[in-house]
Amino acid sequence: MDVHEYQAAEILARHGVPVNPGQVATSPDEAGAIARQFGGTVAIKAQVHTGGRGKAGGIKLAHSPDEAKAAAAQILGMDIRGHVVNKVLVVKGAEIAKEIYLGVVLDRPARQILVMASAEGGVEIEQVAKESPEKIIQRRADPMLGFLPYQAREIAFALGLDSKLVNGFASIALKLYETYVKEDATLVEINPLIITKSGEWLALDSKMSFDDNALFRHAQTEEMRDIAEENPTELDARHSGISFVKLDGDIGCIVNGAGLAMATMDAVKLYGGEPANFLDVGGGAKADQVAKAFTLVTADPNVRAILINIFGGITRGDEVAEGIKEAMERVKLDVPLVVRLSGTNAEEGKQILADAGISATDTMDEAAEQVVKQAHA
Amino acid sequence: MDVHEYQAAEILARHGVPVNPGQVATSPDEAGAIARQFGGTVAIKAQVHTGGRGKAGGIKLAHSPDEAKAAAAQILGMDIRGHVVNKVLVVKGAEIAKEIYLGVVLDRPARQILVMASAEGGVEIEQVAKESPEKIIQRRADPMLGFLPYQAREIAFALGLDSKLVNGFASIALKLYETYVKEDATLVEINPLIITKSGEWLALDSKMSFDDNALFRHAQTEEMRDIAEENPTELDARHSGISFVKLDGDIGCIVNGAGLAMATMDAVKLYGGEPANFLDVGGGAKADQVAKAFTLVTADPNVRAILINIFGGITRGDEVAEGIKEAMERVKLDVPLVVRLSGTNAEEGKQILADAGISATDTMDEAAEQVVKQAHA
Amino acid sequence: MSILVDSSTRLLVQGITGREGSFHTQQMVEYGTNVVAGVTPGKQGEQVAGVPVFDTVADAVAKTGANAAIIYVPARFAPDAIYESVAAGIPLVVCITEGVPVVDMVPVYAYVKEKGARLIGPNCPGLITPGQAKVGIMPGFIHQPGKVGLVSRSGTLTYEVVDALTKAGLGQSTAVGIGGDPIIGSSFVDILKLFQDDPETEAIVMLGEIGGSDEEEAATFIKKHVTKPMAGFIAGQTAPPGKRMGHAGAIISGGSGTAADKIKALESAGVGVARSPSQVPVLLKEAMQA
Amino acid sequence: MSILVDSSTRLLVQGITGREGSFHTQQMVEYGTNVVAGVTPGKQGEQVAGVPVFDTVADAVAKTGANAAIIYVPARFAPDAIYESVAAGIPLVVCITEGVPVVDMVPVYAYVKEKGARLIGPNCPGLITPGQAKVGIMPGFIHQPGKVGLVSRSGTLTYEVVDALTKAGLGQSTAVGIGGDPIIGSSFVDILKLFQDDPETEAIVMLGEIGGSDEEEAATFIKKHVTKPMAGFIAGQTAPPGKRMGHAGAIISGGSGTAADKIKALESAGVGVARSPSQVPVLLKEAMQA
Repeated sequence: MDVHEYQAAEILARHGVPVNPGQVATSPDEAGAIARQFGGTVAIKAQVHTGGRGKAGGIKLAHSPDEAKAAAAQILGMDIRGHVVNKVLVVKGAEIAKEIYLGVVLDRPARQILVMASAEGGVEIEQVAKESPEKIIQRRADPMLGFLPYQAREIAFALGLDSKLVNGFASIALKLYETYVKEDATLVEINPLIITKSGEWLALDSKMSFDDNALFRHAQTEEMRDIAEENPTELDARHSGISFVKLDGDIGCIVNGAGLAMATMDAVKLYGGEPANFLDVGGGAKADQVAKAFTLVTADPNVRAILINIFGGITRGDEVAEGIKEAMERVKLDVPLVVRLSGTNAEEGKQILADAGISATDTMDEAAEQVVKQAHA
Repeated sequence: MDVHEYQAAEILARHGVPVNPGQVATSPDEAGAIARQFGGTVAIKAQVHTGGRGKAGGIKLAHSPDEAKAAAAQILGMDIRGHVVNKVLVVKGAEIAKEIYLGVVLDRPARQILVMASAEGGVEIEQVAKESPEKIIQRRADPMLGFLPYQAREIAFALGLDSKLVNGFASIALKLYETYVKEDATLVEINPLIITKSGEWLALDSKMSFDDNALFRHAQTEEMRDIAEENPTELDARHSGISFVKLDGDIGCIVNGAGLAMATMDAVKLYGGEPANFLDVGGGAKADQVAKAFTLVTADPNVRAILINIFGGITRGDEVAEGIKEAMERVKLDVPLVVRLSGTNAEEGKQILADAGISATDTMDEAAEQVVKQAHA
Repeated sequence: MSILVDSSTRLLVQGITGREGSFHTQQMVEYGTNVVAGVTPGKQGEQVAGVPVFDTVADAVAKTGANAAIIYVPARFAPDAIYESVAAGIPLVVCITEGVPVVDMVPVYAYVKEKGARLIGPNCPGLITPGQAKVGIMPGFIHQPGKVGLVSRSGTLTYEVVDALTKAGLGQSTAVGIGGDPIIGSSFVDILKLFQDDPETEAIVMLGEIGGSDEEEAATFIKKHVTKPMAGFIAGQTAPPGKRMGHAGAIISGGSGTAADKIKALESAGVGVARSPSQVPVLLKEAMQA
Repeated sequence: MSILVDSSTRLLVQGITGREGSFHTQQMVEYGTNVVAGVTPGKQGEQVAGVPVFDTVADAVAKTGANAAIIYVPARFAPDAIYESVAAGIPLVVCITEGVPVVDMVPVYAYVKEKGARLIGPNCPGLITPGQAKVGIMPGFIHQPGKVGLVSRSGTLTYEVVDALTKAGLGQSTAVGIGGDPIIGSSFVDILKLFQDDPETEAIVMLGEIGGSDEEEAATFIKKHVTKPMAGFIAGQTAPPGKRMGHAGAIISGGSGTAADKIKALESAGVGVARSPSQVPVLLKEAMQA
């Protein structure tokens, strides 16, 4: 789960990281009022769950309340990479002496948490990683002891920070690590972390993502969820225990198991089609789940045919067939359906489907080939 | 550092352990008023930093406010093992179905923290340990991961608790461990931890000691310090960076280093005397420290002679001698003084002392023998 | 022979009285797995599918000599369950549970490693040595004893490929589902090592998916150490970046973890990568005849 | 020969620019110890007693090849200093600092052990191999090269006994102060093992005190494994129960940790226990002639 910049700043502040004062506005007037209250220069920043706001014109400086109002008017409602801007963050301008990148991520190959920093703050870290990886300083937290003060200092010295700034940096790095662990994040990033001209550390922009599997213990984070930022179909699917990801193609896919669902999408592509979605119905594939899956898939007007691919394991093929039959009675489909049923009691299942006038194939390849043909028929 | 039972209960409650409601009274009237407020039976418990309150009559049940007032009147002002009772804790009576002992201590040989419990609650754990050690169930917390839920359940099952009570017990044991670690305790103990007749867990009496070395990060604990419970000389010593422990003998000891200080006490005893104190002046043994040590030692009217035993290491003997000389000018001693000076520049030091009319010996044994003689002269 | 589990496996089931635990215990017993004990705190004395239930793993191990554990407890209790089994001295722990927070898995992984135990999963279907022991939730009947070792990050995709192998006359020595989470106890490399060293495994199938770099590390390992014929498949060629595909670990992030990279890595290690799961037995046979 | 430190020791001083650190660095250098580096964050480029100062231990080790560290930093920073040196691969870390919280020492102890490093202290005077290396705060001049290994929980009491040994003509191979805290990195047993195995150590002196059971464990070890002549002393025969005698670890609690018990244990292991420190050389000579 992602949160907005202003929410990330809130969480950082709660963990003792100094953040730039800011307030959220949903209208130009509000933005103007906040700018008046802060005085001086402010930045108006689009709050959307995507990167590249700067390039898209989603961040503007304003030197007066009127300018702030005008900037907010431009940004609010803007579409940035498919995300509509409903909120802007108005922050006080800061006098930047130095910009640093500081982030905490999971180092998957090492199975450890990694703290990384770069003196090239303010630019995308992926770009720095590609162009000059030696400029990224990183230390892995001990899996048991966590990230230790000496490691934070090692990063500070490797960044070439003035010795007077080392303890301040180390303290922020330790707090950022603590934020990652205590909040069950999958990413926390301050970019840029700045030193102001008066020598203070300040988190100017930050980004956070959280482990969906750990939200059960973070009610406060869950409350930060911005429904407007989520695909309504994906949200709906999650509530039914279905994994769903919207894609750009025209062939709806309903599969049991995440790996098989991906493989099914790949097979559709292999036979010349484009998948409209990733969908894992989970274990059972009972009528309720299948019916729900039909609803989710057909919510997309692009869908021109549907492929159901079920490998009956513990779930028996005959049960699955009954589920599909019943679901089709409940949800009227106006696009062709191809079913592939294999595994436990597949023959019995196919008979049930045949009796109900639904044809089923034996193999994934056959099914993928057929569904692509039918979609483009 | 020790705290009172009512303070320990406060700390436990802060960590989520269910404690018996109680309030502190410093007068019989106050105790009566609290008893009236609670209604029903209450217990009146002396708040002193020592065990054996029960046997000494420091804990009484009262069935009415008047009884409570009378009981408090009896207990307040009582002397329990040298501790005068200034406060009583008035707690609601609880209907006990079962009593458990639960404690967390340091297992020194293992260098790990140990959680221990016994179904023989309410009696002294040392006694259980001696008479039927098999009745004490213990699990060591992992030094990195801490005390884990499965370990808490293992203890619960080994205690023979009903399965319905296991999770409640485990939760309290985990919280008690957390209290130990987060509060830098050296001992936390609930005795008894009870199950009430209505099936609730309740910490009826608890005890805590804290690591003096960690008080710097526990201002809240430090504020709980009861000056009335501390030996004023020991307190005074601590403020000057001197380790001082009052003993019952008549020979004052001033030594540099804890091990040597103990050995000096032992030598006094070996030559027929009784040490009046343990005193480690620490590293320097400058005039200020020695003068302070004189003041501390002579505050005890039993002291009939003083032995200074200094092994000059990094500190030079001549410096030490100057310190002693100067201290003697500041603090007039009316008991005999024997000095033993050895190590770095001992000869120079002894000369300085001789010039000042203070005799000094070469060895600890000689010095101990002399000081005992002079004390009993 | 086989790897990790066989007829000498004495299995303990954690969470045996739960819905999943009891169902799959029944299934495993029916398959012929030697399930010797179950654990659910507070249920000691009960039985599930004829298997005695204990309050603690330590007690169950003492009384039954269990030497492998499988975990069906809910995600928030799974780390504690892993610690309990490993601390009780069980050398092989299989965690089926999906949804364990990653931050919890960091110390779990380190602990298991430090104690010299082996963890499979979490978020995995388990493993099976056909005809000997099924320690997981896979449908047993599609498997056939044989010489092909299979290792996969997925569940049903594994069944799909196993089924295809069996139908192609390629039985399996052991099939291992290592799990779809970002931190799992055993990687491709860990299992490939075992297959390479297992004299009865003659060929190896590896099924990867997008996310992380386990497949790339496997490729490096294969290049250096694997001499047995191999074939593979990578799911998620059509998956978009930045989106989690069902599995917590199946996400392309910051441009890395794509199927294309993984396919390239495997192919450069000499592993034939199938374009569709049905192709896997074909490629494997080719590799075996080469 | 000797144990732990000798003329090949390349010492790094953590907290070298502090009051204690700089004073004792000067003293150690004067004694002839090969002090190769100091560390104080932010002071890189400075020098103390001719020793170059670095910002981090890792950097200091890389540039100077330090193979031992001594710590003079304040108590609240000492655990981090220990982690830093051990993580940088230094095999011997001596922590002089007094007042480290016990709860911090629990994971420190486990970490040091897991990494295969050795910690002496905290709250100790350090150790010395006379004529070769002084890694600590003891007065060097009272020591004399020789064949007696000494291990002690105390500071000045150690000097007292070393002085008596030297005056009695008994030089020392190495004298180790293991520290007076409840949790210390090396126990009596750890050091006794080294002395027993050191061909140049011919006799051993052990100085204990009240609190804990390290002396009792040492007695058990001595009975089984120590063949060299020994003498000992236990301080605190007159200490009352429940009172901390200066050292955080010197406390008789719950009736255990008394001097009487420790003396009894050592005597039953055949170690002569002196009634006063001055008697130690006498008893040792007797043991050596027996």
